[in-house]
Amino acid sequence: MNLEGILAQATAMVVALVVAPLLTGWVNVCRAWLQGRSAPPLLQPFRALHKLFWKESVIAHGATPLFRLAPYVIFGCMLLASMIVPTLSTNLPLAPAADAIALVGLFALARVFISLAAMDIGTAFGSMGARREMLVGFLAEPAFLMVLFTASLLSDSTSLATIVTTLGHREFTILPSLALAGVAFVMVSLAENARVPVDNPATHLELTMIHEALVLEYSGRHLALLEWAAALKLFVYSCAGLALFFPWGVAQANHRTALALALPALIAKLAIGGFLLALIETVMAKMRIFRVPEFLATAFLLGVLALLVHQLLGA
Amino acid sequence: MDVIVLLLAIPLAGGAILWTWGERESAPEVNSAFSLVTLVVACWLTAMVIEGGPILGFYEQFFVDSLNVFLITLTAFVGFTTSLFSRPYMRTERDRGRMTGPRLRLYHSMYQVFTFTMLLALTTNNMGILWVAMEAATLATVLLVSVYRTAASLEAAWKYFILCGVGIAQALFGTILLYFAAERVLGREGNALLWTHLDLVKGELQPAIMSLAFVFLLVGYGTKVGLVPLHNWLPDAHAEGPTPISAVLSGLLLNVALYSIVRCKVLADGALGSHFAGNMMMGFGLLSVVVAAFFLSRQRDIKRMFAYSSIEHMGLMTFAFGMGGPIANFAALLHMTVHSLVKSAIFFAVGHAVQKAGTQVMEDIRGLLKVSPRVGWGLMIGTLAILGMPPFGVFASEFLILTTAMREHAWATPILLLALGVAFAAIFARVQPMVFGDTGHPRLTHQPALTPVFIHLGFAFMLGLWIPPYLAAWYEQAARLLR
Amino acid sequence: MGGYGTQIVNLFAATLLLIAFAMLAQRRIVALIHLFALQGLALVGSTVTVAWVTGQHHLYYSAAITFALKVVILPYILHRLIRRLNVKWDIETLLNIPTMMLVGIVLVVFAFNLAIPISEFSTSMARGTLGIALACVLLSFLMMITRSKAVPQVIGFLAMENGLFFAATSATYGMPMVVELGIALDVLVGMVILGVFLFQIREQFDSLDIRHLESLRDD
Amino acid sequence: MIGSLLTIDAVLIVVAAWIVVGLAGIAAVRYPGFVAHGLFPLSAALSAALCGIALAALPGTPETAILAIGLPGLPFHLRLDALSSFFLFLVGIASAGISIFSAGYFRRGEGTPAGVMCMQYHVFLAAMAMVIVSDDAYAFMVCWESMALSSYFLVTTNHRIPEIQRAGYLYLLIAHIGAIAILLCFGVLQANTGDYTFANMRAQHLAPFWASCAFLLALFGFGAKAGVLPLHVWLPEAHPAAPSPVSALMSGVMLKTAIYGMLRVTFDLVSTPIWWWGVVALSLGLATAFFGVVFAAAQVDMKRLLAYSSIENIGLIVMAFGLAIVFRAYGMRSLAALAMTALLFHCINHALFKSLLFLGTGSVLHATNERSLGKLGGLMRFMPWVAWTALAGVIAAAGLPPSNGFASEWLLLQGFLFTGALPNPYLKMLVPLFAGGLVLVAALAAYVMVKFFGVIFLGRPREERLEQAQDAGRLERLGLAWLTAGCILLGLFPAAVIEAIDPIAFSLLGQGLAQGGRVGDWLMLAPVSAERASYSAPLVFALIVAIVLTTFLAVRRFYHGRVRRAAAWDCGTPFQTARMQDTAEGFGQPIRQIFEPFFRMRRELPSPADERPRYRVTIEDPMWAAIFVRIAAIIEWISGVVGTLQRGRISIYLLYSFVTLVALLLLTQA
Repeated sequence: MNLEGILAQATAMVVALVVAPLLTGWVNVCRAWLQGRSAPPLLQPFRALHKLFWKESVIAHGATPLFRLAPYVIFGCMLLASMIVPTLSTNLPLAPAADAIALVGLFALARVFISLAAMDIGTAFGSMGARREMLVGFLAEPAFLMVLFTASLLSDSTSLATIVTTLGHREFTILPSLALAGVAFVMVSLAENARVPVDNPATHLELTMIHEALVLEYSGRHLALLEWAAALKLFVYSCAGLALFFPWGVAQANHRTALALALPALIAKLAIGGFLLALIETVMAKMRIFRVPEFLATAFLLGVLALLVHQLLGA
Repeated sequence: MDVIVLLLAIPLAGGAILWTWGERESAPEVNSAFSLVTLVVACWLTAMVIEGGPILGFYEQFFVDSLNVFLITLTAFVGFTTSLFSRPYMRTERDRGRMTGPRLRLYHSMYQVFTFTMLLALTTNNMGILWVAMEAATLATVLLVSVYRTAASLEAAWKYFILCGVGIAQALFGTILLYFAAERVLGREGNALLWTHLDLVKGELQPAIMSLAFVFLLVGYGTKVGLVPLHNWLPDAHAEGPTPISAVLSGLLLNVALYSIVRCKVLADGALGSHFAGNMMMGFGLLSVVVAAFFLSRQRDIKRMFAYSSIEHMGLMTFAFGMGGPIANFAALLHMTVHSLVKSAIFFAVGHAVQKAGTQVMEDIRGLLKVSPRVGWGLMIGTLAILGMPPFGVFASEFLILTTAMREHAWATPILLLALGVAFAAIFARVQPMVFGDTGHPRLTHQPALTPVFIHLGFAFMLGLWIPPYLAAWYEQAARLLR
Repeated sequence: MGGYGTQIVNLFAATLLLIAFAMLAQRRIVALIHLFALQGLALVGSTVTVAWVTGQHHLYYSAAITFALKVVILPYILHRLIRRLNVKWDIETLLNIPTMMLVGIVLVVFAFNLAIPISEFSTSMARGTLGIALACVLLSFLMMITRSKAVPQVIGFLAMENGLFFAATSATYGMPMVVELGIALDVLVGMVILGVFLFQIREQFDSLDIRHLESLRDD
Repeated sequence: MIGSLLTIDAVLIVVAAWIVVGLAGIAAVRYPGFVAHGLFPLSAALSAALCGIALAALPGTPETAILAIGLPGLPFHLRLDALSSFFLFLVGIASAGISIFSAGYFRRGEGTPAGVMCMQYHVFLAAMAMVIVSDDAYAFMVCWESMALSSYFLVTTNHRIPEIQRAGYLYLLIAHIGAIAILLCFGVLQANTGDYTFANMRAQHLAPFWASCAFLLALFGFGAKAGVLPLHVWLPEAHPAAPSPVSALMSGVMLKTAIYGMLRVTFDLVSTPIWWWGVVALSLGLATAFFGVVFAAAQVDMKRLLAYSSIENIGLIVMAFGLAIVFRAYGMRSLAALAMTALLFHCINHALFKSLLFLGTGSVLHATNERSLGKLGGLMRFMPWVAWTALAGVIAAAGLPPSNGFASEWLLLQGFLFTGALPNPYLKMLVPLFAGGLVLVAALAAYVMVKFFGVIFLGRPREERLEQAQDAGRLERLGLAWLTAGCILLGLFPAAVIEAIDPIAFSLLGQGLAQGGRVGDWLMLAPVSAERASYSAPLVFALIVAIVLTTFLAVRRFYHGRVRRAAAWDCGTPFQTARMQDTAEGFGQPIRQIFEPFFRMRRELPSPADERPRYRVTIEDPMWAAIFVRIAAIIEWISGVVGTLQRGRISIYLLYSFVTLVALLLLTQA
């Protein structure tokens, strides 16, 4: 692990921490534009985080240590995830620590912790949120893994770095399996990041909410950490998607120049991605919670289909 | 004084003496004493045979080789332990007024006479006397089956008498045919029915006659073994008679009847030179195992159920003997031993359980472990042993039988295993709730004798894990006698 | 002389078979007992003849035993029984008489076919008789099956013994003496026990109809 | 080695010592205190010793021994090779924790007295160890059935209760039927040589047909014990019935002996597996795993839930088994080794975390006398020890990094992914599908585990009396801690574990995983190559911890650590009760709804009108009605037919013997 490696890793981390809230903010901005509202400033998420960190955190009676531990663990998982996904460079020293499967594992860990924390207080909302979160999770995870499998079969490896390298180095061809996988991925990431049509981050309507129900009991710094973690999650997903489907521009080696070139590329791609996300959220309607399994099952099937298509056509 | 004659004289004398004072308070002890002496003499005889080889006694009328000597010991042993068991059992029966003085007298004397007939059948060298002894055994036990004088017991005894009588008559015809075949070779002297002589010349016996003779003998003695479809007397007699009698019927009589068939099979095989006899026995055996297994699941009466299980195991042995060959014969002999030990042990436990509950209906017997754990464990372990659960001897013999069957008649193995599975399900489903659970049964007036139960089970356990070398050698010797 | 002997024995054999058929057809118990005694007599006759012709002396003893047992004692016991139990009539058989006759004929044919190859080997003077003996046994068996009352069943049982005994004497000039004695003893004891039984059954069900004895069943 | 002590002798000594301890228990039946605090810790020490022995024997060459018991001509043959030493290690490490836990658990004997139970318990342990080392059919069968028998008696400890009787009966019956199939399997394997030693079976080369028969029989027989569909029905009955340590032992260890049997027969005794066996095993495994996890999600009894989760894990293991067969059949030995490694790894992981969870339920049961999830809740406040150790078990069972459960599932998925080289196109299609199913199952397992932990330990107590729940005693804590430590260590150093179990794959498949390049150093686990796939549990763990700590400190450094306790937000409703939380039924409801066709559900929905509304839903196992009830009906029918033989009519009986006679006579003429 040389100095450049450390540098690359550090930049990746910092970029993640900084860009993630920006991405969330950017999506909100775009959505406001598309809905013809006046947009909040791009840095609004930072302000929110700052405010929350200053607030004292109110914890319900009888909350166990688990409740207070959870936000940190979740934040940790998301940050780690953002450190192993090749955002700027594929040559990250920490990347070998976890491959695609482990990445999904990390998300699952975070999910389990937040669900447990939500059940800890023992309110109706908490357990409802936990149930729905796990419901979404147990369908979304396999779908996501199927997508990753398709990619890893293409590159005969599950390590994200290798996947990105191989995908990035081949000349541009339309791969039907990747196309299918792409659709599945979009559906999954909508669900995983509590976006319309699965969840609506901007509502507290108890019948529909999932993520908000989970964090209902949190306040102050804990809530801040959770929000930040959510932003990181969106960021990681987006980066993973970009790495899988648009792997161009990611630096293969840790030259400062390459990194310097990679950053604007990433920003650009994220901006486009964020806009598309906002577009989807605007044109689609929130679906009933009972429909979510069907939605995700479709994603799962698409993933499997992608896998089969790959086996069949070898492409 | 000939040991064999002594062996026969003791139970006979016992029968006579107990006939005169069998209702006394001390009669059970006297009964056990006679059985004990018989056992001692039997062991002495066994020792002689082990050292000196086969013994011919009393003008060649008696013949003891390694095949029957172990049956003799087994008979004497089970006879003794059963007499031990019957002491508290009969006392309790008397307290409950089911046994009166005369009945006790009949019981004790007939018990000894029955032992005598068994030993006679085993020791005799004369096929005719063998028949006489078997018939006598029926006569000795038939009155005991009906000793309670209930309608059911009368019916059972009547069926026992008529069916076994008719059966045994067939056996007599078989014996006559045997004699008819033999006298042409051995001449008209009395020794034309002596097994030793027949065994020497069996090659020259007339096949056509011998095949007929064997059929009659098989049907005749098979009735006593309880082979399906000649078995119908067996469950009734077991269920309705006093439990010690059920124990000796299952533990001894069936064995001896099978023993006679095996003796005849040796001759038939020698004469026919084909596997005719063996196939016939295998057919009967298989049929018995399967049918009995399916009967088991219809039983409500506990003794009746275990009677059917006896039929099943007898069928298994018959099948094994039918297969022939050293391993199968070995296994069959082993199974014979273990089955009489375990089954009589079960009947001991059942006897006390029934006395506790005051009924033989299984639905009404519950929670034995609670009132008297030893009876409960005895019944439970005995049942598991008889169902072929390791590490009990029954599993060892069944393992040998099944594996031999796989080798020689693979088609039969799944059938046997299916039947064993069904039997397991049926029996265990009924025994478990009897042993477990809660109950309000009273205690017994007399301390139940469970030592015999655990002695028997202990032996069965040992035979499952370790067969003493001399015992094994002995079995192998016997198995070789049967080819 | 041997020739005559053979003919006489065959004659007796024929008589036995005839009587067996008669018993099969007979309805009245008393007559049944008489027939049984008669059969015993024929048996004694044939035994004596065989003994006389072949000079097998022990056959005289067994003839004597047979006479005592099957012509005198057993019929006497049976008579006393039915008088004490006053059962005179045995109307119904489970199978009607003509059918039984037909079945009986079939059985006889069957028995003869079985016996023919065997009797070739017979060194004795009466070769054909083994078949007849077998036929008698089977007929008595049929009788036991078809009778629905205790006493006739017992008689059928005894008749079967007769057939066996006849087979023993005629085919093989009798079993060894020990065996014969044993058999005789068994038969005697068996009769006594039967008597006891009949009384027990009687006092239990106040009838000797064995259709009362059908309570122990598994269906 | 004359004179010096072989490793296998050491194993035998441990077994003998177990038996002695059991007998001592019988002798000391009057002193339950001594039995609990004297004998059980002793046996725990023995288990630990067994671990050491097995670990030492793992890389060694096979050792054989012959005991002078058994049948004449077939004494007990024993053999200790890599495979058996691994499973001995499994037995040892799990039973050590369970025994020490039991020392605290069997404090007041309910049902069977503690001494008798001690006997049964140690016979059970000894039988399992003997099964693993036995090397001939007779010894194997004897030990196998003794195992079933002793565990049966342990299950029926509280035999006063009819359900427990029923459970025990079902268990023993299915075990017996399985044993029959195993016996048949050995009968096929010895190929008419009449020699029932495993050595002879290895020497035989069966025709494909017979080999397949043997495999299917083994799959049936051992599957019955392992709880493979559709023979799993005994499992959810027996596990709740048994005392918790026994459930732990059965679920954690005994099921693995069945897996051991499958491996022994398929990879050792039958020399050459056929590819479609693998497909059979894969499909069965997937069906089992899926069925198990879906039903686990719907359970409301905590031990039943764990039992179904055991079924799920067995399903995963059987899938790995099938994968190994497929690769082995196509001669892709290194991949077969990968699958095999994953299999064994998951075996030991499941042994640890499932025992841990069952012991946890045991403590909960003792503290609350309550098994129904609907009446528990909030116990983390009152039983922190149990709760936190259980949390470790839950994370492992849910297969989350950095736990051991994740490590083995990760390996398994690697096995599923690199199937490109398979020559058979259908398999190429099929195997990724199985991978998809596997992932789905794993995700559902997480759902189940959240339900399990959340409903029992989190939230508010659903009953008043739960407030008085006592935490586990000292010995119990020790047992829990032992198993937790096992889970964590195995999870943190998977590479070391794989190094350790590599000799097995090598001995069974002729090639291990570590052949050629190492499977990675202690830090990094890279089974095939670092480019292909790599996973570093220690790193992940360290990084998460580091981030958590730095964030924690940073937040306090830059902002503050103030906390105010207040009532939970009541959404504006006047009051909040514990009843408002999700019940177990409620938590499982989405699964029930999605997978409705799998269940046989009976619902009682209250009508809006009735003033005392009650809602009840009961889940039934469809296999039960579909298969077992039918079989029972068939047997009933046959016995009814047979029963007509015994009409009680003497004339008919005479007719039988008459007809028999005539028929046989005719036969002689033919």
